[in-house]
Amino acid sequence: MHLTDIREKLAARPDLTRQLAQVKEQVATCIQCGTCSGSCPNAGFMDMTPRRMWRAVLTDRVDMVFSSQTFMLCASCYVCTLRCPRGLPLTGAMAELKQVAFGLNLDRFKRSTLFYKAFMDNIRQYGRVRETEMMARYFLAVKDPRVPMSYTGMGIKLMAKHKLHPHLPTWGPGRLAPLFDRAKQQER
Amino acid sequence: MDYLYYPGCSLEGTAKEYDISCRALFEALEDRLTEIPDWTCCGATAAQCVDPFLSVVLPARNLALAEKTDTGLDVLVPCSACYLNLKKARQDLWENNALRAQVNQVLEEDGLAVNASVRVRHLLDVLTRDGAVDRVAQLSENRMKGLVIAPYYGCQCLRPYVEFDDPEQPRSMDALIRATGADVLAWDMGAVCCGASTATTKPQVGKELVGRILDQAKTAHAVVTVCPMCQMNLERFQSRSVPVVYLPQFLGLSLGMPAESLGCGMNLSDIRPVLSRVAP
Amino acid sequence: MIASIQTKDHSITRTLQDFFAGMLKTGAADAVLVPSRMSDSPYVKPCLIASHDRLDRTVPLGPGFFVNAGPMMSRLTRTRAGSTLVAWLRPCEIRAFVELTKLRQGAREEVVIIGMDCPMALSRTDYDDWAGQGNDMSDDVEKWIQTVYQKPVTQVDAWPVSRACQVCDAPYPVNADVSVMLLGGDLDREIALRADTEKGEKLLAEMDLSEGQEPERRKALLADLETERTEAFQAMDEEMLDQTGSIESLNRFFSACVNCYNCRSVCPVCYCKECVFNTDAVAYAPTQYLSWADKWGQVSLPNDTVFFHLTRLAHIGCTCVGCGQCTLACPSHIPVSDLFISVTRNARKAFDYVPGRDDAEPLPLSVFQESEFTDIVGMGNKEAT
Amino acid sequence: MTDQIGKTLVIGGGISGIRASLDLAQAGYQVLLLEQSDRVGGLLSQLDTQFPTSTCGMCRMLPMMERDRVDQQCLRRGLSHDNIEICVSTDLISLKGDPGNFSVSFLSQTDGGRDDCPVLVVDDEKIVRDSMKEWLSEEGYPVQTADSAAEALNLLAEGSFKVMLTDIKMPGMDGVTLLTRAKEIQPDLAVVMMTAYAAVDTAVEAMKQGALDYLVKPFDPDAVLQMVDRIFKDAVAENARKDTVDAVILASGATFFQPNLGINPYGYGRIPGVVTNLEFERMLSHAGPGGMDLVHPVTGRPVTRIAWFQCVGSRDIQTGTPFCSSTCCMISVKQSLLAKTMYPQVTEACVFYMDLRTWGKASDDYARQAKKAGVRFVRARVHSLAPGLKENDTGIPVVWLDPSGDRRESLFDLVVLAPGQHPDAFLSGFAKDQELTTDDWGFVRPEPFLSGHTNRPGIFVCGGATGPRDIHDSVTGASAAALSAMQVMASAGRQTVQNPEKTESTGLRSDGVSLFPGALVIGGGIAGMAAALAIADQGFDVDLVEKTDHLGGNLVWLQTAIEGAGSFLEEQTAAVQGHDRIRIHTRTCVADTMGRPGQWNTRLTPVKDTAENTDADRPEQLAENGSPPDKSSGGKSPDVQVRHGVVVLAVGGAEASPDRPLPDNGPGIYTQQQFQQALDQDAIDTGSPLHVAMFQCQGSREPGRDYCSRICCPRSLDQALRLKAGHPDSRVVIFYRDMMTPGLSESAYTEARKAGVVFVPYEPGNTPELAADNTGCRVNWTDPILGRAMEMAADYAVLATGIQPGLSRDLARLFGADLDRSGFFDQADIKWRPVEAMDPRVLACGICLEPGNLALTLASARAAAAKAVSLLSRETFFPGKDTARVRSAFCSLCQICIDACPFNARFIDPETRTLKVDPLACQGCGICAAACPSGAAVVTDRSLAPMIKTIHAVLNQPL
Repeated sequence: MHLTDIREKLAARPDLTRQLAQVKEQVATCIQCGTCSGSCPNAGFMDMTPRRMWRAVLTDRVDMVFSSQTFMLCASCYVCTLRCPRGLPLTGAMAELKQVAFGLNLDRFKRSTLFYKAFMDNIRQYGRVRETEMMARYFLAVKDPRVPMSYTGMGIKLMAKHKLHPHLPTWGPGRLAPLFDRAKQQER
Repeated sequence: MDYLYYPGCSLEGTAKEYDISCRALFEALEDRLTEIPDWTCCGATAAQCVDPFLSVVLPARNLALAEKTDTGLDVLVPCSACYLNLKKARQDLWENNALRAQVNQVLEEDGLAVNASVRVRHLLDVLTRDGAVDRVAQLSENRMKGLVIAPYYGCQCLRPYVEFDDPEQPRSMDALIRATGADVLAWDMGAVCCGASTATTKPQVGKELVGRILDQAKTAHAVVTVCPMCQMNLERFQSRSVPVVYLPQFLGLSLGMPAESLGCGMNLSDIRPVLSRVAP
Repeated sequence: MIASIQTKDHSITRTLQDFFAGMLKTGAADAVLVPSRMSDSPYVKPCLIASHDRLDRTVPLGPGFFVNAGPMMSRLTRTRAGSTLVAWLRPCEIRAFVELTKLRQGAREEVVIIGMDCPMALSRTDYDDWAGQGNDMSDDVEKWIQTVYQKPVTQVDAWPVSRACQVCDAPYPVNADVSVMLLGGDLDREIALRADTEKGEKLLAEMDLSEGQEPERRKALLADLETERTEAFQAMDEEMLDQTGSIESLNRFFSACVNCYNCRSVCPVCYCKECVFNTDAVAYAPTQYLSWADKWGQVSLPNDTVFFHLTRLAHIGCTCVGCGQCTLACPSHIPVSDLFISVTRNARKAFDYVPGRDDAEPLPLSVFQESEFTDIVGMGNKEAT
Repeated sequence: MTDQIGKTLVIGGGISGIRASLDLAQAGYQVLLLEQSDRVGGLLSQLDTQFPTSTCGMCRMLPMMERDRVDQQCLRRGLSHDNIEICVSTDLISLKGDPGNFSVSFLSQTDGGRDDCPVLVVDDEKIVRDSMKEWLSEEGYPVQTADSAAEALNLLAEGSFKVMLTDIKMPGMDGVTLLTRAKEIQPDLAVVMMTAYAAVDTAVEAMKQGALDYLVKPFDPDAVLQMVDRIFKDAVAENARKDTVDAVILASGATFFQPNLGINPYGYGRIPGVVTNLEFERMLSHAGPGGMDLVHPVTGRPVTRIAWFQCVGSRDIQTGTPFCSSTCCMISVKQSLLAKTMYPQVTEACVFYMDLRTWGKASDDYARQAKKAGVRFVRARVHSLAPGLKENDTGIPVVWLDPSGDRRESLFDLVVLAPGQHPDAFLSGFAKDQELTTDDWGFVRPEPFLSGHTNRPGIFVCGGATGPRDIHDSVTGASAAALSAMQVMASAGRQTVQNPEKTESTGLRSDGVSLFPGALVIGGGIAGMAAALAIADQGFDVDLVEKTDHLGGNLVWLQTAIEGAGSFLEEQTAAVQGHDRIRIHTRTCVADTMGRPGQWNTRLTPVKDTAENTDADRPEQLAENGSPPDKSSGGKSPDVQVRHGVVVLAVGGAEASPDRPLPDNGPGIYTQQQFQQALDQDAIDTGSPLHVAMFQCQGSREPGRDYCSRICCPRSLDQALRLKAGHPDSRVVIFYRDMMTPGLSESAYTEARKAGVVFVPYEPGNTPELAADNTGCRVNWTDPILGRAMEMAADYAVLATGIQPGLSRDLARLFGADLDRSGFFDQADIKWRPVEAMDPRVLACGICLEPGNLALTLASARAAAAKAVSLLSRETFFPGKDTARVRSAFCSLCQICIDACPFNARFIDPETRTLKVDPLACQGCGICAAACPSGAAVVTDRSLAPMIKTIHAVLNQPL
């Protein structure tokens, strides 16, 4: 059921299908040596190793790819990219998988999607990131009281060090809104 | 030497002390930092995830602003994430004419244009290669003698662009630390990932990774960092109390600068052990 | 096939003499090689006898053993003679002949070898003594035979058998065509013969003998012999190590040697056509002797005494058949064979080689196996060969 | 001019250079051998042992003929031959000219060499100064460094320098100002500017002010060396020695990757227990630093746990090495086996590999021996020696992932890195100067179908300069290159050096043996044709015997598959058929032979007339080659007697039959050859999207046929790429055990992956299941990485069954040779004498010798021809002082020595009834002398005297 779900969603998005094909092309010469997975500081937290992720991509197992959280755990440390004997842009490929996953709007990535959306809205609004406001909007969007609670301790610490922006200056429709819009247009 | 300065969003918020100490240190070293006027966010991790094109446009805007100053100066970036975003955008725009044209169409209406000629450099690159080592050595009078310092580089100032240091076994901070009279901890965790932004969303990851790193630093008096994200993670996830300071804070202290002038009250970790060693 | 000869007149010697005569009469053999006395002298030597009426001086079994017949067989068989020879040999003589055939110094095709359980031997002085005890040697011989085959003995009356025999680990025929099984037999009644080869069977068939069987006690006796002799060998081995374990003691051991080279002459397997000690290699210039005397303080003459024995040891290290002739022949009473048997029996273990055991077993030095002595040839990896 | 002795320049004194030089010298030509380092032997002098003998056999390269002209000594200690002038520590300065007339100039390093070319490096960055100093010092340049322009000026004032390399951007005085000031002090100083890419403009500007050139940071060490070498050569050119040669053989070899360059993830140089395989080779050697013990280089403690890491600087884009280095797998297999068997203390010997490249006919079995000895083979690439887990008292922690993704960890005392082979600085400079065609990585690319020919006529190449090579391929290639040089010299009308024995005392000596002047080549495939042509071209008669009715062998069906092979086959066939020294006997085989080796009188007879004989490709037919013919048929054709001095076995082989029965008219199950033929005949519609499953190692590398055929993996890749090129949506899955794409063929592997071919590894015992019915094929397997059951429907299933040699034991034994355990020709030494039997007059080439592709087949054919030509160009051979002699007076003709001689070198001369020694067969081993009961067999130079002296000294020690 899940498989059909993802395949259907992909079929409806030729741009994402194309992007996934690009990822496959990027990692085509992978020889499954496992250097990436051995090097990855987060491999231990992943539900599948990066090597298995590439294998799934190469064998068109999209169901496996997008039922995994692996690419979400990539910290962009670039060690795999540095060491891959095939010189594959693995960190970039992980980021692309992330993009496809967000694009597919899958439930499992909802929280992260909301987080990044809040972040981008923040930039659109202020040009720079106002961390407090961003987190507030994120918490509102998540609609899960447990999430803000887990960040409370940190917030208090930062507050104590005067590192949070307590005031929310207003910028009308948004400081970078025109730029964002033009970019959106260009993209099409 | 003079530089254009791109602080980035973190340095306005959670990493305020990094910004403060950076500016103070360069002043003390008699180098001038000129903040890029009207700079905006580089897109951080978010842009790359949700909108690849925007992840070029956002840094490109800042590069265009830097070029617009017409000073020919290098752009100095203290935040490793911002550094990578700006650097990556510069490389991509340099190599890809079509992309550059596309981006410039977006920027045009703001009266901006990017030609990717400006050089983007990380703070550490500038400090190690532009002669700061000698000046610190002259001015510090070995003030930090007796301290053992663990240099922590993180990832994105070293990788994927190999510019000024060995990406696996970095050594560039050694000379700076020794110039203060301090000893460098012989460890090999300096380039090991702390979890970066993943630690924000998956705290258990940060906890374990940072634990591994700080375990190896237990014989050091302090860890020195060059990235707001690393600093945040190292301070936030520590179970033992290891002082973590920004490199410019540490260098500033070694020059005898007052702790307040370096934002030393804002660190989340208890850095009194470092401060007490240098108190006059 | 096992056959039996009825003992006649309580004389085993006589019985065997008739046995040989029968072969010559029937034409089963053109000649027989049997130890025989010269006129009335007590000394025996292998004699080639072609006439059935010239067998009365033969002594097929007895303590006299002054020539190993192995090399004699070599002389008789080096090229084809076109006739059938029957040879009556001690186990160590057979062994010597087998070794020589491997060196192509003889051939077995025209010979039928009859080997016997060994009657052992006496040293020359003891033999003189023994032979001089009565007027008619034949009684003493019969007594000797009756004594040595009934239980393991190391001496008969007052006379100890030679040391080589005391430690011999194969006193029974190996590689014979016919084996005469004397140990444990009721020799007063019969002698058992076993054909070990086709040739042997043919010979026994032609002699038209009755069926026999191996003496019941023979196997047990052989086992007893083996135990005793292994112990005796070990004792001798230790003695030798003690007496010759250093260059200094080795020099002392051979100090009585006068370089007569008798040991070399009687040795059945000392095979060189031209001994290196008879060549220019050891014909030194007078100045050489002086310079040695100068260097070492003294040179005993004739020189190269120990060197000679060591060379012989090296040459026959694998093939020494342990017959003890060298000791018997030594005018200086040096127990040469004690040392040779002890050293060579140990050396052979390295090649898992037993002289005389098998015609087809090649001489160790004529085959090179990379797996041998890996510590010496430096080929550490046996797997890879 | 025509009475001049032919002379060839050989560049490089490694094993390829030695082999080529010796072949030329034996054929009577002169050789000028130049070697940059201070000794010959090259990389091999650092390898203590070689597989599969696990000993060193380098001296087996020493010639079998006219042996007294060569010092019979260990080649690690040096080489000496009357016809070879060896110049070690010598640099090639220049080379110009054409075949038959090259002028060469060269300079001894001791004679105004690099130590007379001091270099000054000026940079404010210590790391730059240090690394430049290291690189240049290693090449023999005296180097001084300065961290500022001011210090540089001081040094310039104190002493003189030939070259100054200076940074541009430095605190204080900049590099351009330094340039001006330095030129004031020393006007002839060659100055090279060093700059970051951003400041290239400044560097260009500096050149206007007198700088010679510039280098862009970050530096490639090779670029730096080339630059300095160029300056050095220009400066010393006038002191150089000059000579004229007819041909040139480039055998400069390759260099090993330095693991501490680049990101150095294994901490080489940092972690004391991490060593290279060359360093380990020393440790393993009993003559090494640990003596008889295997101990840790720093702690001195016994080593019990050792790990080998493969592909360090090979198959790694990050180190600029997309290719495989061919040899490192077997070096590690050998070292692990030796460590495990020589030192019982070694409890853990573990080789980490990606593909265990046991290609070739002896390797796989050798690896099996290692497995049996307890060596552990782990298919994993260790990503790095984990940070945070430092070498401590308990050992070096090694972490890897097993295929399922589970983390594994073990402690080792030693980690042995297997660094790859890279082209060296000399090669890139030489190739550039001589305008040689190179591949993308800087190796010289030989011309197709002309093994060892470069694009420059008269300049030939062999060994590591053509890409990573093992000993076997290097030695074969070197002999082939020597043949090419001989051909150049012959066509320039050059003479050979006279045989000294012949001129001095032929009449006086009776112990010589001579050869009948002609060659018999058995097998009319491409190997046989190439060998026959090469021998005939040098002026010797050749009888070429072919069992079928046509020439060409396997190339007949392969010609379409290999680009250009069709016209090549046509040319060769025409050349053979039109050659007036070649007699072709088709539909003929060898009946029997008489005479001693070298004086063979061989009877050829027509093969029995059956329909099958026209079909060359069936193994059972080829296997019959040489077996006694059916005398009852074909009585009309008379037998032919051929007298010949050498014989070349080139009977080829064929694709092995699959060990599973192919279904009759089975839907789409093909052998690799059948599939190839179907592709070539367009019987398969590659333009439509096909599903194809290819199965490697079908019956290969398994008991029964336990060798790798070396050609099947590249062929599968070729077929897969062809399918993908035909239609990109074609789905091609290759099931493999280890992809055997050594050397530069690795790029085809990468290409196939790039094209989307899916590769699935399997282990024996876990073979994917192939089922077929009339609807098609179905494959089921478990993907080891995904851990999932997978299946595919395939239009075609292709079985790569490998090569089966077609040489019969009877035929080999007819000439005193034999088959090896796999049924190929048994070489005198698989590495060092790869194309000959123990008797050098019995040669073999092509795939009856060993499995290989067309290039290897041609190389072995030309190598065999080189040997044949060397032998045939000499009339009589005499025993040398290193061969055995017979003192007939002592000889009792017991023939023990004949039995004992492993080389069939001793025989009884029927005329004189005396024992004689065949000097070409005798190896001087002395076994005869040990076995002879009479002291009649002696080896001249092994006299009794030293032994007697020793015994005297022991026995007569003063009491």
